[in-house]
Amino acid sequence: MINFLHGMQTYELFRFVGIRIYFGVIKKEAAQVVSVTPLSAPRHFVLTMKSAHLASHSRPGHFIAVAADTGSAILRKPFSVYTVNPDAGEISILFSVYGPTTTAMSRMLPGDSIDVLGPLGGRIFDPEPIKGIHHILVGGGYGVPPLNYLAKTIRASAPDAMVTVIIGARTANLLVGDDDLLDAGVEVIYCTDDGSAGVHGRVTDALLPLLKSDSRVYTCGPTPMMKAVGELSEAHGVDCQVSLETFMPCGVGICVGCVVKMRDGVFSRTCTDGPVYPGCEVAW
Amino acid sequence: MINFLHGMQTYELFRFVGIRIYFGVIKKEAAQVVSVTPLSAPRHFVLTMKSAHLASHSRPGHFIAVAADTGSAILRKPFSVYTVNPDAGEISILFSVYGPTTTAMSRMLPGDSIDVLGPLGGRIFDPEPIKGIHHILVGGGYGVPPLNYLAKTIRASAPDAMVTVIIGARTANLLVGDDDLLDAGVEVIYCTDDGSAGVHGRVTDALLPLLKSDSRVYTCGPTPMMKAVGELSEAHGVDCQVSLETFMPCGVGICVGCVVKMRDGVFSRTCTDGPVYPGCEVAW
Amino acid sequence: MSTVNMTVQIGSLKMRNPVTTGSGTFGFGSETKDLVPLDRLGAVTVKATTRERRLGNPPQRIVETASGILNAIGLQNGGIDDYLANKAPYLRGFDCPIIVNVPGENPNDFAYVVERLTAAGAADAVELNLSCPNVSHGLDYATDPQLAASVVAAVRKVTSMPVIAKLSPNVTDIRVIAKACEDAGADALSMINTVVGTAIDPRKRKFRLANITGGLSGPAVKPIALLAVWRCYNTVKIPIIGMGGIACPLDAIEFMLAGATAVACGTGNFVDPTLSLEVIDGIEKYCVENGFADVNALIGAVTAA
Amino acid sequence: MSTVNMTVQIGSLKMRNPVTTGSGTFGFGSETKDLVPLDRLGAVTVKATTRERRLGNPPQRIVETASGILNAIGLQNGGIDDYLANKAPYLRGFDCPIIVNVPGENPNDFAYVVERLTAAGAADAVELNLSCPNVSHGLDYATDPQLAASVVAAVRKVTSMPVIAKLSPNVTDIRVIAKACEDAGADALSMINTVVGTAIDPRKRKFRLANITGGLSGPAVKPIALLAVWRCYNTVKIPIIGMGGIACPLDAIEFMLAGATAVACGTGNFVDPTLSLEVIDGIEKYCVENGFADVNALIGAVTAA
Ligand SMILES: Cc1cc2nc3c(=O)[nH]c(=O)nc-3n(C[C@H](O)[C@H](O)[C@H](O)COP(=O)(O)OP(=O)(O)OC[C@H]3O[C@@H](n4cnc5c(N)ncnc54)[C@H](O)[C@@H]3O)c2cc1C
Ligand SMILES: Cc1cc2nc3c(=O)[nH]c(=O)nc-3n(C[C@H](O)[C@H](O)[C@H](O)COP(=O)(O)OP(=O)(O)OC[C@H]3O[C@@H](n4cnc5c(N)ncnc54)[C@H](O)[C@@H]3O)c2cc1C
Ligand SMILES: Cc1cc2nc3c(=O)[nH]c(=O)nc-3n(C[C@H](O)[C@H](O)[C@H](O)COP(=O)(O)O)c2cc1C
Ligand SMILES: Cc1cc2nc3c(=O)[nH]c(=O)nc-3n(C[C@H](O)[C@H](O)[C@H](O)COP(=O)(O)O)c2cc1C
Ligand code: FES
Ligand code: FES
Repeated sequence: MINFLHGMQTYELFRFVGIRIYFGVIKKEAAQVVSVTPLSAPRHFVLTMKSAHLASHSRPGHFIAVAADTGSAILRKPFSVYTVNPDAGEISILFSVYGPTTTAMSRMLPGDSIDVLGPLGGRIFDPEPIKGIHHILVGGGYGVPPLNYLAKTIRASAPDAMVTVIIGARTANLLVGDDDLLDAGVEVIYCTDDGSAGVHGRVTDALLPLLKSDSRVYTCGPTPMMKAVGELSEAHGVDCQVSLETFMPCGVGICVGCVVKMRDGVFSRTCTDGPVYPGCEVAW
Repeated sequence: MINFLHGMQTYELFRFVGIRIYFGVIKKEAAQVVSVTPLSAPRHFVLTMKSAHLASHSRPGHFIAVAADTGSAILRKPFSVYTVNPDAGEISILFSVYGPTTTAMSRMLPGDSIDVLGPLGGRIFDPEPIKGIHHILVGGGYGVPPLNYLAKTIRASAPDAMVTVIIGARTANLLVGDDDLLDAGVEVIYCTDDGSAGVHGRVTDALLPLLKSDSRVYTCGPTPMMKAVGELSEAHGVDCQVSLETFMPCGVGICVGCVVKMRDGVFSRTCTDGPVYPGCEVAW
Repeated sequence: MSTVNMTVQIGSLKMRNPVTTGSGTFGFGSETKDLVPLDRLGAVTVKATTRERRLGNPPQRIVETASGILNAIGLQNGGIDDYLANKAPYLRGFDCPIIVNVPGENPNDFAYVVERLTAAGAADAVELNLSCPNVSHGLDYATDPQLAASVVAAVRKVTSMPVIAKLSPNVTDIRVIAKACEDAGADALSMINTVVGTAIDPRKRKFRLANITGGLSGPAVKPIALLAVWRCYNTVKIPIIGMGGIACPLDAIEFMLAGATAVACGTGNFVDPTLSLEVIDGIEKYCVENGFADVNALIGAVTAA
Repeated sequence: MSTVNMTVQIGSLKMRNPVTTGSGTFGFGSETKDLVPLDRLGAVTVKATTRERRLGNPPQRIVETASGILNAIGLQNGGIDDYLANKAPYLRGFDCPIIVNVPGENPNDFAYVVERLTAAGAADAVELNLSCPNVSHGLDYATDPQLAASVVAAVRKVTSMPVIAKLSPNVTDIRVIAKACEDAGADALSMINTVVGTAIDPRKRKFRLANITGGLSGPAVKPIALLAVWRCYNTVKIPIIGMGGIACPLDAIEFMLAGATAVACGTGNFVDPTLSLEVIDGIEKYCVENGFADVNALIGAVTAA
């Protein structure tokens, strides 16, 4: 594995079990808010902004960092790219209201400007599907938005590819909207801890029967979920790409504060050396 | 002069050349915003809130402290009581947008709640007019709101009293609205530095010809203005009450950070030992 | 409301709950009487009282900084005579222990004021302000273990009241001072006093404070204060009163977890004079929700991440 | 754009403007190449480079606090070999002086790294990180004047590059350390490094940082940093690089008025990686608007309130 510890010096494109190294040109922008739409899940919103730059450079797995809080918490907060509309020059992020940044975002109005930095991320999902592979995307929480983008990207580039998205949540009303996935012909399996929708159980319960030698798993969500999915895939000899959403103070590789430990003992910066890793590399 | 340095222990009522010692019962409230109305002067607003408590306890010279900024500037900000409507249980403050608190206030909507502490102030204007006295109120900047309240209070309690309000500003469009004063039969004299409205010159130019032995002067505004008004009055042997609007970190007498030096060498807390002082006591 | 034991003990001083006020941030208790019934507090810590009356520093005395304030009050107070005549009688009207903060320019000054307080029964504990950074030479006692110990020892001789040594964060290793104070007979420590700093007005190219330097307090210093408490908790056996940036109940709980037996609300009172009441209620609620029958179980209960 | 002289001098190092980056807050210059053309900076100060490769501390390494952050990175870096092989060539592609930050566990370590840098011509100045509070024993050199001087002297012998001693605020009197470094041959001082602190998660009752303690930086510490600069400015004759909480051009101007010849943007880069460019432009604009033909006229120009 190449060591990207101190940042790349040229843009590279490199594939490794479905992971792509692709640094978009990073720009800081005052993008214009197009809309902030509440979802059926409580306190969840989709924010769409105008940015020709982000719309043309963002790939599945990339994220952007928003500075919307003028208060005493000083850092930007990262959000995965959820949908991209290159023609309109727009991108969207899906978020739930948690602290000051997301509160401020939920209150933005069309025409407001939003301070964004992106696209961020060095190793991202590889959207080019390999023939005959069953793509299984397993997400929960704020891992769902990037997988949504990935599923649609795979579908768009290979209409015949088998794509299944497994989405887990505590309870039915926390499952975030992905009707557009169904529209795109993606199979969607819901799992809820309380059985209020879909499979009664964890995402791994839904994943297990699907794991075959032709599967490839992509996962993003809470760490315990990714660990379980990664380990299950590994036990079945299936490639698994995990997108690690750690706390990211800078998002661009300069603070070295976002690290996770790799099996080789090295601490890797999830923002630029990731966020996507082969599950088998991570020391959970 | 009584030393109030460490706070009063009982409520007192005491008069000294038109200054009244009157502590209202202080309450912390989440008052409801009734309206935020822009004035013709740029970035000036009147904010009206529901507060039966403030409406019944606020006297001219009292102020309230607003906590509206959730950012990194941690202190409340003081605002003079501008108008009071005891029947409706409402009070208003008039403010210009300067920093985070006033920015947040200017964006409040009817129904929002505003965190206020008040009424604050220990020595305030004495609104009971002495017969035959010519009350001359001299204000500028955010000294105008409390004088407005004072003028109307004098008028209300003694419809025959002679009341003149002199208002200064740099230029015409910074003169804040007081049509209600004219309606109340108060004489209003405007002064502008650039002559764009009223007297071309300073408030002292308008004050000088009015100073007689039967005058009493009340002033509130920028320190250099109050100093000039105080010294001019003193030179003519006229009582002058000055309301000192220093930076007030706590507003309730516990920080001792708002002090001004008195002629006897003592540092006096403007929030509770003032804000109103006999001009002749202040070591300008 | 609940069955949580909220009582804590600072030496022989029993507090009905772990919350007091930071000296200099709550006046002499009367200013906010409309808002804070003193008998709800664990103790009231009043403004510094010196041997002689002090006029204090000229204004500007306080300025805002990012998530904090700088102050240079200069210990304005009426002196011990004024305290005994005009402040103590009011304070004694409440069922609330009084902690008097005592600065001084030499051990005799400290001892003199404490002796007067003891004789008059006008305090229940004294807090030695070894560390006020705003008066010339005021810093010395808090920065040198021997000097700090000399003050504690001098005061120890003249009173049987609990003696609390208030420590400064402006030192290389606060543990050394803490240990020296404990060895000299202090019953408790309080920390932190303010952090030295300054602010400049770039437009006027002048210092913002008349005194040039001031003491930083408020949420900005909380990380510094928490570490001071944790380090001293692991160094001394006497109880600690923790303070520095408390703005909500969870902040106070952080201090107790770090090793504080009691906490003080300081600058937070300027933003909300009722903060201590909110903190008392919040600590109790936290104990109920987290299954602690005794607030003392929180003391030093933090573990590694 | 204007006729303001923006050039400043740190020992023999000429900077085209007074703005550099805080070590550890700007990587090795390549990470933000899309955003910051290095040749616009006065100098680039890169992440700490140690004798051996260091893995650093386990996460959580950074947490947010009020107007600041706490960090405990633990000096993760590839070591001097990696720097010379993989970082220096990239940095040398720009017309921008390189300041390499060097920590060490003993004077020999410091001297070894500086010698290698000198031999390879891979730096234009070295900044001795006497004060990184996150590594065991890392603090010692910055808290003791003799120890600090011993490091400066050891490095002084092996290089003719400007030697900058980076000071810690976690000391009783920073002036004593400043003077010792000056006397030992330092060409300049930089300050402040981070302020020691900690943070606790009250819900989990655990420290937030894996390392327990961390270094506080960001706007919260600006008052502390400004006073350190002002005090040292009045103590030593060598130039000072000021840093601590710079978030906008006026912050940088406060530092210059307090006595800094140059300034560094640190934590502010995390919020906005282009901050240094904004600060450069802002300083120049300030000079124009306030009639300063030479930025050097700002240095130490603050007066009493
Ligand atoms: C690469 C990446 C992609 C992400 N994508 C998305 C996305 O698409 N949609 C989305 O909604 N979020 C996403 N997140 C998470 C998002 O960044 C956080 O929710 C964000 O920090 C919230 O900011 P805030 O200011 O509202 O709250 P904060 O100020 O961050 O929250 C206040 C406190 O809560 C803590 N905190 C923040 N978020 C959480 C949490 N979720 N659980 C527990 N504690 C928390 C913080 O450490 C802080 O102390 C992503 C994170 C990463 C690293
Ligand atoms: C007793 C009293 C009564 C007052 N009454 C009124 C009133 O009726 N209407 C009104 O509009 N204002 C009034 N003020 C002034 C008001 O408190 C300030 O305008 C307020 O601090 C602005 O808060 P902010 O958060 O918007 O700005 P701040 O955060 O306070 O402003 C940012 C910075 O500017 C400084 N600053 C604030 N205001 C000014 C100013 N006016 N001039 C120069 N520097 C300033 C602050 O020190 C701070 O550093 C009164 C002040 C006092 C003491
Ligand atoms: C305006 C002000 C005045 C203070 N005066 C004193 C004092 O007289 N004696 C003292 O020991 N501490 C004094 N302090 C320090 C506080 O008691 C407290 O230790 C410090 O402010 C940290 O707590 P905080 O961040 O909650 O304010 C003062 C603090 C402030 C802000
Ligand atoms: C994440 C992080 C890492 C740092 N690493 C180093 C370092 O390796 N060497 C060093 O001398 N200072 C280091 N510092 C300190 C900064 O260079 C700077 O002195 C300090 O953060 C104060 O400036 P600021 O408030 O602008 O960040 C680091 C600071 C941060 C926040
Ligand atoms: S978030 Fe700063 S290095 Fe990854
Ligand atoms: S504003 Fe605090 S004492 Fe006056």
